[in-house]
Amino acid sequence: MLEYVIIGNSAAAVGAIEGIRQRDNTGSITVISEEPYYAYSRPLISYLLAGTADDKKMAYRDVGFYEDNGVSLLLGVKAVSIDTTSKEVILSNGKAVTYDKLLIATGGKPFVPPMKGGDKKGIYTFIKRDDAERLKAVAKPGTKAVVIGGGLIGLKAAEGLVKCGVDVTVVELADRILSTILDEQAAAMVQEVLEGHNINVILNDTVTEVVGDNTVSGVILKNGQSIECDMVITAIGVRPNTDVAANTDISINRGIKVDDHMRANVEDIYAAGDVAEAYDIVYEDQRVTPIWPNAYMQGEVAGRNMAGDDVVFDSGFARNSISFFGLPMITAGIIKPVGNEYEVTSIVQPDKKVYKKAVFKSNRLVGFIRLTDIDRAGILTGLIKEKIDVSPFKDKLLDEDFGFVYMPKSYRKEKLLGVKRK
Amino acid sequence: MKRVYALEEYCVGCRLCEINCTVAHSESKDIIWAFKVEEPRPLPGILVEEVKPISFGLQCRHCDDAECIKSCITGAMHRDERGAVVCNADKCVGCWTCIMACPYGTIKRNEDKGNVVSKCDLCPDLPQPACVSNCPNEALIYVDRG
Amino acid sequence: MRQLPALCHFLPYTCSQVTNPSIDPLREPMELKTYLGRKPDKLEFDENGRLVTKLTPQLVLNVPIMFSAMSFGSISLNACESLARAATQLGIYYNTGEGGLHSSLYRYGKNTIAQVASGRFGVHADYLNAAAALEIKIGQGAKPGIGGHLPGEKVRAEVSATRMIPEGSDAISPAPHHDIYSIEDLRQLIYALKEATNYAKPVIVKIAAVHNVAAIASGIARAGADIIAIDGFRGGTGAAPLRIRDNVGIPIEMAIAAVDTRLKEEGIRHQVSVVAAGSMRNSADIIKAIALGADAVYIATSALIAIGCHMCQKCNTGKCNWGIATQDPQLVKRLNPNIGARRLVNLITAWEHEIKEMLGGMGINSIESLRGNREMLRGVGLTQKEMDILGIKAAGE
Amino acid sequence: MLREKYERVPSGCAVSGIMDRSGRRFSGNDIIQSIALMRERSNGLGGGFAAYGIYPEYKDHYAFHMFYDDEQAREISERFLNEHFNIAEAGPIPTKKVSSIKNEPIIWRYFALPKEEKLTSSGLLPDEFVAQCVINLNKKIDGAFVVSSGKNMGAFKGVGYPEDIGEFYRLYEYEGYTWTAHGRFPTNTPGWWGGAHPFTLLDLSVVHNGELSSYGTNRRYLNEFGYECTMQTDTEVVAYLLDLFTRRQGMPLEMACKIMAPPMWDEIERMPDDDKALYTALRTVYGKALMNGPFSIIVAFSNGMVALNDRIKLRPLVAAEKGDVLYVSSEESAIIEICPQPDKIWAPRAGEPVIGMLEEVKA
Repeated sequence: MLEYVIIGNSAAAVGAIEGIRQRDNTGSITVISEEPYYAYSRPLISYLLAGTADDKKMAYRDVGFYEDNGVSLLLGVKAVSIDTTSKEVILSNGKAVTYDKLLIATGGKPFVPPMKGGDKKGIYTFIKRDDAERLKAVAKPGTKAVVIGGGLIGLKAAEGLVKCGVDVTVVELADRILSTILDEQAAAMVQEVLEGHNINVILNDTVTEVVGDNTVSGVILKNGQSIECDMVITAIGVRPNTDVAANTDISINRGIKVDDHMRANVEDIYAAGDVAEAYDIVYEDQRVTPIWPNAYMQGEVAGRNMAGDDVVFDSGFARNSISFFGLPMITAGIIKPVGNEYEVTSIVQPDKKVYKKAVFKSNRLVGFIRLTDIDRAGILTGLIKEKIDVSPFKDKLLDEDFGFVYMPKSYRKEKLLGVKRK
Repeated sequence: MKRVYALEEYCVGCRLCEINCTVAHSESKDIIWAFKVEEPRPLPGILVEEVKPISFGLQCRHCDDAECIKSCITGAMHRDERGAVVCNADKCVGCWTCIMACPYGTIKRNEDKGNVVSKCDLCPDLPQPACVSNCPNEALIYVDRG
Repeated sequence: MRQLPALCHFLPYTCSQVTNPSIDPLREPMELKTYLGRKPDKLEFDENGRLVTKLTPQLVLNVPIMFSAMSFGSISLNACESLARAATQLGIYYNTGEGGLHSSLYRYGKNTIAQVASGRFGVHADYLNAAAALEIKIGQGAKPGIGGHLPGEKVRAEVSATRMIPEGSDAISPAPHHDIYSIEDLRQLIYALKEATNYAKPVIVKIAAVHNVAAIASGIARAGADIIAIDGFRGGTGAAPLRIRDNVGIPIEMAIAAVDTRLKEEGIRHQVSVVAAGSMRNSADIIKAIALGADAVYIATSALIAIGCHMCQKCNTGKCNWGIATQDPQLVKRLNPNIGARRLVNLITAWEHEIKEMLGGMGINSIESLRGNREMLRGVGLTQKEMDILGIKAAGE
Repeated sequence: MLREKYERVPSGCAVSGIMDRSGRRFSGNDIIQSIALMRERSNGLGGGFAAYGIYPEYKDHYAFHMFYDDEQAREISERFLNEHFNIAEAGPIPTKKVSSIKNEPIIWRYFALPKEEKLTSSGLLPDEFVAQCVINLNKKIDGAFVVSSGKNMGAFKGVGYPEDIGEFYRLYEYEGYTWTAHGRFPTNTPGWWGGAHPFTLLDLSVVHNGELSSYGTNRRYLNEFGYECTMQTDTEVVAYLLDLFTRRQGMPLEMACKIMAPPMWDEIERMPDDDKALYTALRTVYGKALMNGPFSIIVAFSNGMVALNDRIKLRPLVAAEKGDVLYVSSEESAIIEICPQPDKIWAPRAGEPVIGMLEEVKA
């Protein structure tokens, strides 16, 4: 009977539990998590902040999930180190947990840049449930907030704060918001919406100093401008939380390096989720892709392989679905290509806030942006994932009625009728 | 598991599958009430793709390896005891990650129903899905192809 | 003449009363199985009573009804497939007409009659050998004496490939076969087809019911045909020239009676099979045709109505709403052959039941005993001459 | 003599037959007694008998039993007979006045052999020659009717109850090895003397209970082979079919029976391959000879007797054996009446012929 140990308790961990149990119903599974919660939907913390999600919605799995899957939980305990020779995980309480198979799924940790006044009260991050709870306690109507970073986390925090009645300014260093998932055109359209909801967006700038006595009372930007505020949220980015693997022989680049079976370089150790650096099929390179679906799928692959299966993770690439104030967007892969080998088509309908863009490389779809008109965007995701030659229907790809009807009949039959291609 | 498959050779694009899906998922199960009175009106779980002369109905494939379930950030999307992929509306927050994930494009946004997704549920209360029973040209079949 | 009531309306058939019990088809076997093909005068047995005679190939029908010739081109592939599948399920036959056999229909070959007509469209060795029987079409009831014309717009890729003619070209079937200018020429073609198929398939010769049909039929029997199909006045098609459709040919009842009597008088009736076609609108028409001497019947219009035809008579336009007489893919797909086949099976099964009811009523439990059994019919409102030709007595006699 | 106006007279009937397979001859008493018991099955509109082995002194001659309406018919017929035959003996058939028997025709009997030169010029075998002459006589000479024409046998029939007909013909004075009898119950005609059973052709005689719904088909089929059905009764097709198959086509008797009352197709379907091929061929080739409708028939001929039921046994038929004697009858009681303790008694299955073949004719 194998002893499985999982460090972390979010999407990758749940994926791993479900992956292990597809093959092995007897092995013991131990989950170690610093956070004292059952797995919850991390992306929902902005909903929590905004008051549109309750405990029930936050729960990622049903109450009986751990029991049903025979999982022992070690919550509120931090795994501090791993002894890869004796195959033990050392805990913050001094105890050790032995493993036959270990999954590191510690996720990411916020990157807080060094800045003057960065030690004052009223500076928050926005990654965990506790962050949201803390912020919610102070986000009263009429207060002011500065969000450093106009990425996914920063803007989600901003949206949540606005819904709490907070006056929000977002400061972004890049020339556009959401620069990892949107190009200039799309970013401008989204920014317009944010501004329409009274979020003040400042681009090409950053906070150099946080002012106030003990508590935050304002910030000073690089350009010298001062902004009064009651709280600062740092949302510059997230880095793989590789702490537990530090000082071991586990190979780390940006994240823990894994092969296509999610195996680290040390035997019986796997990594998955935001902490892992796995192969990206679009960039064709090892990358950390900190998105929820990736985390689950990597976790599941890792779990199955830990339990003796032989499956590869072949769907790693960035993709996001997110909305701000009811403006939905779905983007995937390479959205702002650099180089001659790419081909781009796009459609803009400013009045409808519709923007659609497709990026091709050698007749394969490698990325897209869909703003407002997100319906059936998954077909495009599928085309990226399956590396389909889109040349027969390239010109239809962004059409409103694009679908399988434009695809070659043989492909359609295979996909829709369950008829295997010969 | 039994799934609905469309035979494009015989689909005439009449969209009665969409209509009947809506009726089957309405409160009244009555076509007039469902379309004229009931609010909100359920979205059809099936959609018809048509570029003449090709047309076919398409709904959730209830994939064995369902991307939507794996991608769902809240755990709302799940597989029920029948094997059907269904969405728990109480947990769905309308993040549309499943729409991003579904390679068939068969999940819809239901903005009338508080931003939750709407998709084929294989009509759990009927002997076979309403779209299949009501296709006038038998262009939808409900069979087990593994 | 088109408006003449059908002769069948004047031919009540009889049924049993006291002395000869009617037979209940729900309780007793009721046999409709029919063998079509050439029969010897007698069977020979060896000294141990074992059968020595080997029968020439026969068509075996579970019900004495076949689907008459309708070509792929004139009707859609889905319509053809409906017919083919229904024939297969029912254990009967359908006829390709002069349209060749689409590659997807070869699998229904053992229930297929392959037609060879004056245009020879789609005729090749594989086609002939795929079928269960071959039919040489000389004439057609809907338009005796003239050929056929499939408009170019119906000749799309599949039709073109199947007929072996260029896409978009009109398919013109000449009025005569240009290699048949006499009965001896016909004999040559019959035997050419038999040679081509290794004498493994019966050959049907189909003619329209015209004035001297009896003599012609006798000639065809002697020319080597195994089965003679006679297509009567009122034979359907939405694409026949009006004046011809309405004015040429004689009613099938007269033709069948005349042919049956003539062949009987010549002592060769038992050698060949006779198939009646044209205006078989219901099962009673079939009962009457068989009582007048037919071995089986061909139906076409009724079959098409079963699969959805509304008789709008615009077949020639290629815009058939029901996906039958069209090649427009958007229209063709309206006819799902699963449904088409099922409806045909329903039609024939219903007619089969009706035929059994009628046979049972006559106190007959095997269709063989109805063949040429003129005693079963009487005439009402017919002239003595007509009744003489039909070989029947007046009602009350 | 009245010819029936209608073809295919619907009728109910009684039939009975007795045969001593050893060839021992016995008087007509038994058969009269047997058929008399089934009086309820007749209505006095027809009765008749066929007897085999009754003319040992003329056993090589064709025995013509004739009905004439009048003397003129007799003269014309005799002219015809004299033209074609050498007549060894001629004279009225002895009868006895019976009160219930009325309107009898002139009944004569001739023992004759075909004239050599006629036979040669016709190119026919004697049997066929005689058969043609019989058909001609019946067809062409008004008021004349050939009752029977076989060797060493004769048919005795008329309008009346069969036991009265037996007495009328004084059948107790004859001795034969096979006897068949018929009592008739026609429903819509007065009955006529010629129309009574048995029906005969050469030595073949048929008594028939039932009605052939396939008559029209059978008749047209026989037509093709030169048989003209002139008798206005369906029974004659039985005789002609048997004649066609056994005499002209040389088929075994059982086979002929299997043509007339074949197994059902689904039964054939279940048979071993050889049988399946045989019965399929029989039904395929001889479909129009299938006899449909209710019947139980007894066919007798010089060296045998066959009883046959229709395919679904719509009419009764019982058979029994005692020693060399074979009994067949519409009713069991009609057998027990004359043979109280048979060795074996059974109801033949539908379509299963009961066949008795003669071993030898004893003098």
